[in-house]
Amino acid sequence: MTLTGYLILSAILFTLGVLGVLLRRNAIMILMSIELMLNAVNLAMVAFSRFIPGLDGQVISFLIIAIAAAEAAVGLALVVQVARDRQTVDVDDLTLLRG
Amino acid sequence: MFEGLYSWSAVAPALVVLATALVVMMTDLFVEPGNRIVPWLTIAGLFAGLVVSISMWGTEEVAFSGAWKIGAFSIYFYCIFIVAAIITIFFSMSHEERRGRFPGEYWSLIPFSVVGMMVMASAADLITLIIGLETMSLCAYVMVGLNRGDKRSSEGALKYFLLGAFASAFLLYGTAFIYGSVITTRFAEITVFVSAHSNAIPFNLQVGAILLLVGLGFKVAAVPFHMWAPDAYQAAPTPVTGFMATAIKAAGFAAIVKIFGLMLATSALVLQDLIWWLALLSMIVGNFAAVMQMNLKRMLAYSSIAHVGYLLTAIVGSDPGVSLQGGTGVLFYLVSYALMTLGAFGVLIIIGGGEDRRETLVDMTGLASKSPGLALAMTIFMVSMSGIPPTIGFFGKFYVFGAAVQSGYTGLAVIGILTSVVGVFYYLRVVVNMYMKPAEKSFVPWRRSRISDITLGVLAAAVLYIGIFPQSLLDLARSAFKSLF
Amino acid sequence: MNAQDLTFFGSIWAHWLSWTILIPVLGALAIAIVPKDRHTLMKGIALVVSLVVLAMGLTIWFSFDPDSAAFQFAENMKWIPGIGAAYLVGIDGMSMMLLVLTAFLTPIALVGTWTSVTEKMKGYTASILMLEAGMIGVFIARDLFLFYIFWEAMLIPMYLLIGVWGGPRRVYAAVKFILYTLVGSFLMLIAILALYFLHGRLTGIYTFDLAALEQIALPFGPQMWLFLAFTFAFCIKVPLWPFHTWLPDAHVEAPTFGSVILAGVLLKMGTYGLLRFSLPIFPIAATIAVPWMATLAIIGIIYGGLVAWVQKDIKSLVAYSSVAHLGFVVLGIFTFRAEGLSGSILQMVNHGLSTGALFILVGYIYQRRHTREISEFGGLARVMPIYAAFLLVVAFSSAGLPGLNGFVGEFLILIAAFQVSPWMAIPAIPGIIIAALYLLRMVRGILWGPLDKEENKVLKDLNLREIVTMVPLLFFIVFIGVFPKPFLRPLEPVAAKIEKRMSSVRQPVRYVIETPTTVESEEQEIQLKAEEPASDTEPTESDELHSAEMVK
Amino acid sequence: MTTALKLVLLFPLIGVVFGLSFGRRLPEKVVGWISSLCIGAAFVSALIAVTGFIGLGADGVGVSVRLFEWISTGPVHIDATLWLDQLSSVMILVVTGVGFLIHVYSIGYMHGDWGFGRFFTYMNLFTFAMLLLVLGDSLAMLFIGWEGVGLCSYLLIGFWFEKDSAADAGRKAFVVNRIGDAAFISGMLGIFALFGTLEIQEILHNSHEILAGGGAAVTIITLLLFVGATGKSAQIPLHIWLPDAMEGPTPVSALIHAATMVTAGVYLVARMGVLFQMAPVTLVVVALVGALTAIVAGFIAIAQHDIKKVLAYSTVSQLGFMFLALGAGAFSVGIFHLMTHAFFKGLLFLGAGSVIHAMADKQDMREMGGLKKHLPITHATMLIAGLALAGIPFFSGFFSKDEILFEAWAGPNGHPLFWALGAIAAVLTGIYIFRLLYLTFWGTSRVPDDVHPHESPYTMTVPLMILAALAALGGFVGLPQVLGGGAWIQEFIGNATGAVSHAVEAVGGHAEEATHGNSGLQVVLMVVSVLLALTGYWIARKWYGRENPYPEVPETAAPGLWKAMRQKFYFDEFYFMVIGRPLQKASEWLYRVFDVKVIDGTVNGAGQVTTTLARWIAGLQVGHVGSYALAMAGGAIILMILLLI
Repeated sequence: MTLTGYLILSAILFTLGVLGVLLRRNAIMILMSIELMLNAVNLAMVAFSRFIPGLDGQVISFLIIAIAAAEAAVGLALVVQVARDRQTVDVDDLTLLRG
Repeated sequence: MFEGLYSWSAVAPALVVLATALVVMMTDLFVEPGNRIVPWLTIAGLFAGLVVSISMWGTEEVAFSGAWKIGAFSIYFYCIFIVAAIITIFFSMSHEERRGRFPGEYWSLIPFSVVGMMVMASAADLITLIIGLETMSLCAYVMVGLNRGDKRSSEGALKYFLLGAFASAFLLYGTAFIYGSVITTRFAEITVFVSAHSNAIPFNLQVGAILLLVGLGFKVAAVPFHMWAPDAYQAAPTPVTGFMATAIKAAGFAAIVKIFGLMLATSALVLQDLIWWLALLSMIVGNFAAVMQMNLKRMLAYSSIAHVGYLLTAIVGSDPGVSLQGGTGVLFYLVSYALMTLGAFGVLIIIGGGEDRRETLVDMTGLASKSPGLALAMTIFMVSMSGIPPTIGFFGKFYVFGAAVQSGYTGLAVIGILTSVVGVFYYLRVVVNMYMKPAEKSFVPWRRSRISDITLGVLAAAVLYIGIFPQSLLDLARSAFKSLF
Repeated sequence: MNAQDLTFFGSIWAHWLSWTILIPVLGALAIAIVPKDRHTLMKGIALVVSLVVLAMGLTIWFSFDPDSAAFQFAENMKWIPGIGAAYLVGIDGMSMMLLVLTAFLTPIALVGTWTSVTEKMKGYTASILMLEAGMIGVFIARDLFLFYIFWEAMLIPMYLLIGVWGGPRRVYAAVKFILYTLVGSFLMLIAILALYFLHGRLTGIYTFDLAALEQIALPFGPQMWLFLAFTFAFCIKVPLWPFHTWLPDAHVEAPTFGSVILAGVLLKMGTYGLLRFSLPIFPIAATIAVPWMATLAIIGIIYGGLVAWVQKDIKSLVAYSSVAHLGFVVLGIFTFRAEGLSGSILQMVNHGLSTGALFILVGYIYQRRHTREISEFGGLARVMPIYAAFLLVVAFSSAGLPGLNGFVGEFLILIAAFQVSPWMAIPAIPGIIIAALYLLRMVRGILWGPLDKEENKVLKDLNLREIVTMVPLLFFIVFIGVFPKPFLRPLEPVAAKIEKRMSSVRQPVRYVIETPTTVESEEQEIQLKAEEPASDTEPTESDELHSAEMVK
Repeated sequence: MTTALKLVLLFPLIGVVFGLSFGRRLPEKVVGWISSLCIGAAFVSALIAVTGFIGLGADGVGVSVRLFEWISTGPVHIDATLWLDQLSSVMILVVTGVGFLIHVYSIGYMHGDWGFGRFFTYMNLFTFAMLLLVLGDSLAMLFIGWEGVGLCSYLLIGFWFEKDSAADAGRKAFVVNRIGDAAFISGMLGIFALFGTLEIQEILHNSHEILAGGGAAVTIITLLLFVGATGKSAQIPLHIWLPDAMEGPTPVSALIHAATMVTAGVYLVARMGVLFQMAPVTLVVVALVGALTAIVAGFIAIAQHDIKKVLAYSTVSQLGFMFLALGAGAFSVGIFHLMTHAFFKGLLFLGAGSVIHAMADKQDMREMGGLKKHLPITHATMLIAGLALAGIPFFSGFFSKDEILFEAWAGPNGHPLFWALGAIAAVLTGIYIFRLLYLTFWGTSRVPDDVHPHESPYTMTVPLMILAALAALGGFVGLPQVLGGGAWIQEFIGNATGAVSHAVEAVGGHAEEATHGNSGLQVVLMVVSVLLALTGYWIARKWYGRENPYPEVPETAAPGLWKAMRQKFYFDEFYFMVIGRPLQKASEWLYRVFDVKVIDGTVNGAGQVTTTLARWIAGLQVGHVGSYALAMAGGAIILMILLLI
């Protein structure tokens, strides 16, 4: 498989993630879509790393995984807080702040 | 390649602040809740970090194999971050007196996020930058949600978080593309690569640059990536809002100056035109939407979007090969913006009462007769934000629009200045309410805290003094920007 | 005495102009620390400070060399070298005149409105002094950046004066005043920047020094745009028709002090700006603009007068009359002739005196009756004969009656305009008929007619304080009318200088510049074709070289 | 002599200062007499000055006295300079002489008025301004006086300001005058543009060089000056203010609106005679306007009931005569009539004042009649004045009017048509003045029972008698050559306006003196004009010499014409309809619609657009995370697209 192939796959994954963020209404699902986007980034990183000299890309992808984990931790905590406050995690219900 | 690996002094300021954060977090476990030792300890640590930072002014050192570079630029920003953090803590203490205690971890979150910012300001590598940015952002998400029991607070935090993570993904994806086309993530090498390939920029690099723009545009709340800002600003406890509007924004601009003002500031990339649009939209949307806001925090959020527009105008006009005006202007403006915004939020914190939130325009009514000093200070901040002399806000605006005019973006400057007339309208509406309307009967007197009063006084004085004698700060900003080359 | 003189007085004298700004600022600070309810003390401080400034203004007047076009009392201090802005102040005849006018009107207006404001005295008196400092600053700054600082800084105290101590619609008026003004001056800011960089690029020197900026021959295109931006800002301030609508609102709502200063001094900043900046820096553009500016000025003269004629509120009548009067001033400025220019400057002073006096007089009866509707009065001459005498003189001064000050300026302006073209003067002449119409309508409504309102029958005539306020104004109204020479003399060098500057480019303007790409080279030809290069105003050779480089 | 000349100006000024300072504090008598004596002193000074001047030679050129430099800037240099020549000599004597008499008269007339001091202050100020007008050597000086007298006229007409009609009349006078002034200023501007100076003598001296052969410029300038003159001298179409001006106290009418101020226009034209002679078109216009005014005003005067209104229209009519003379090119004759008119019309007004005083402020002639027996002195003096006005031989008016009619036919610019028009006006003059005498003094009394007419005090009658003497005999200074006189006054004035004739001769005009040989025609015309005056008397006698003159004969004979005459030929209504009202409506429209709605509407509209836009933009922030993310993603995509383009 060529680099372009990987990149296309990565782009598709990223786009799916974006669409997920845009279309999903459940906060958890949005969070998961973002994880998908991050994984698309990882894929691109690793692919680049595979086709060009140096291992930086693979190292970076580990960093990204760490970032994803940290985000998930904070994000889920916030979701829990919202769920406790509002008894819902549907982001479309979260419109107290607007205008 | 490894010459800077062991340069501990290069990371000393960040380490001091990091240590502060850790110590504060630990201390918090052992003292009873609400003990004033915790914030004061934070302030002491931050102050130590400030001293260390200033003492390193004029030196230039590299660490972590070139992924970290400390110089005048970084130190300039360190000072902004730390001073903003210290002032925020001062205000937080008064805020606590009226609105209930912050949880203990709040005091460590601030230094933690400052560490993240410092990492961003000294990053010489995209990855370093992203790590710093994430550190900062994660702290910020949490801080926004600290108004426990307030439905808005958690809503705002979640929105901020979801969109922030979304933006991070763009940023990372952009990094991946840049890495793929330049084979490295070091700024210096990317700069070299870009100038070497200025007549044939690889497509991947261009895509990467745009994705970076999206990511960083989000962090500084540039239109159309701004929509989190009003909600998050309104949701956050007021001191946090002030902190976000100043320190976090400054950190974002540290990155933008490095990347778009310098590394990718070449006509071969069409970025200049794209940022032109962002600047334009930011100024328009920020200023216009602010007109409708009755909640002052929300108004200031939109106004901060407008100010991002002004800053981006300088970035558009930034061509380091020709003049330092753009970069210097951004650096100067960030300080001026920090001073007046912190001041404005400081006033909001002081008038903010116990049960009711007291953060709307109506709550300012008659302030002039209740508390003339506070009203005067607020007037100074509002006038400064309007960009009317003799205030620092005027000189900052003068300088950033000067950068745009100098590079031939007069049209943008004209539109910008016209939108800022709209800005004057809503800033002075605050003055109208304070001075020109009779005082509300139900105005509950508040306890004054000397710390906030002094802080506000110093801020107001600085706004005026630097407004009239801007030369020293200008020199600092210029040498800071110069140190990037 | 020179700056090296290190005696105490010598060092003060060396910074005499700066002290005229600093003293009001210090006065304002002093007021700030006065206890809240010591109203008389605050007013006293304000009065003493403004009288000190007046005394300083008079020393300036008497030690001023009226035959020199140079800037006198000049000071030059480093300020913001990073952008080439310096603390450059100095006065020529025009600045001196307006400075003295400011210093003169402030204490007068203060005494005249001594009892009209009773609340928030601290802010009121402090605003007054800050306003005075700002206005003087505008007139003495010789650095464009410094000028701009003062130009905008004095908006805030005026804004507060209108908005806090004004009438029922004060907020609307104050906001309109400041936003309208700012639209113009913000655009001017961009123009200042553009001028600054253009100058820097042409000469290599980045500076805001007016003397340097005047020297360059700007390329045609930028010259037009920059002229437009500057002039727009000044026209709003003047206010030239059709940018005048903020004025009636501001005047009607402002407290009397605000109205007096607004009409007396603030409006002059617009015309001052035209003379100081729009003309000398952009002579070609200004020459091209003559028909347009003259047309607007004439429309203003007629229109302002007609609209003033049908006003019910006295203040708004006077406000519209200002539109007409300032139309004359603008008309005179755009004659580019020495007599028109000095007539215009004199007319600025005249308008300051007579309209200032009118507002004070309106204030007197407003304070007695709390209304300004003309129809509420009538027959006041019976119960207030002294007031009637004052109002008559002032109204006729405003109407341009020969022998009083208003005529001298108007007449010089008309003479100059007629010399340029009869079409520039004749259409303005009905303005003097209309002036009689509206002023006599006002006088008729207030002073004459039966004294048929009960409230008016018990009105008291002016007290000593009020008389004392008016006497100096009346003295100068008559003095300038009878013996204008001492007032015209210091203006002559200024007028001659501007005339020379303008005539150095007058001829080649008829040139039609067709293709924008060759604008700069055409411009060069234009410059070279000017018959007699005026030694001190013509661009130096190095400027030419720089602009030549620009072309390449 | 120069000192005397300065004193002429100084004394009235002292009077003003005195009046301002003490007018309200000292007793009436003191104020009145001191003020009057100021004018008297001015008259004496004027006599000294004029004597001194004549001593230099009656045909000499004028003397100029420079006071100070008034304006000097750029190319404009205007000095405050006085100029005494034959023309101004006559004028200052008339102004101060008649002025003094009227002042003295006023002491009695204004007795008891609460504004006594104010009145004399104004009168002194007026005298000062009038003297400045006639003495100023520069058009600018002249104009200062010109407007100054206008101001005083405004103040004095509206002297009884509590009467709405008085206040309105004053305003009307000033505004109508301002229309003329505007034209005057325009003329001055033109002159300055051509000559580079406003010094009258310099202008006259250089005129035929600069305006070689006349041309449109001089015609326009002179026409503009003439419009200025019509304003001040109440000629058609700007005559409408003068009758209303009768709202002022009667001495004011006598001094300002008969003897002096209204003649300023005549003076101006005579003063600038050289220019006028170079513009034949203008002269024709002047003559026609003068003649037309004389006739129209004569008709109107016949139908007025108010004694002062009759005199007012008579003044308008007589001023028309003067302009007719000027238009015919006979400048000195115009001034001659100006002088005699000052005597007899001043006298008529003072007499009318005496009548009004006697009638307890009633002015309507329908309530008079038969006053002869109550007011013998007043009657006698007014009769003399009436005879002079009508042009009965050997009274002053006869000589001047006769000269005018003659010059209208045979003057340098004369034409038989002008004479014919003047002749009609002369008949009308006879009718209205004898009508006035019949209705007031003769016939049976119609005085209401509650009014007890009585003769006025000496302060009033003595001036009447002096003026009567002047009115009777004053004409002999201009006794024409055909009657064995030397036409001394015409010669004298001709020296001032005569420079004129000599200058004009050079460019082909007629010299004024050229006509003086035509004595045959003069005798014929003189006889005719006496017949005209007698015709007037005859008609008046036929109509009004009855037991009960009411209803008046012409009213029944031609009710339509009578009504038009009563209504002053609807000039006021016409102006109001064509100018006044439309202008007011237009101004209202400009303010209410254009200013508030259009201009300010645009300004406020900008604010509203901003608010609308703001609401719309803020409305984009709907609060859904999804939409926020969409904005971000959309932004990213648009940036990508922009990149690809």
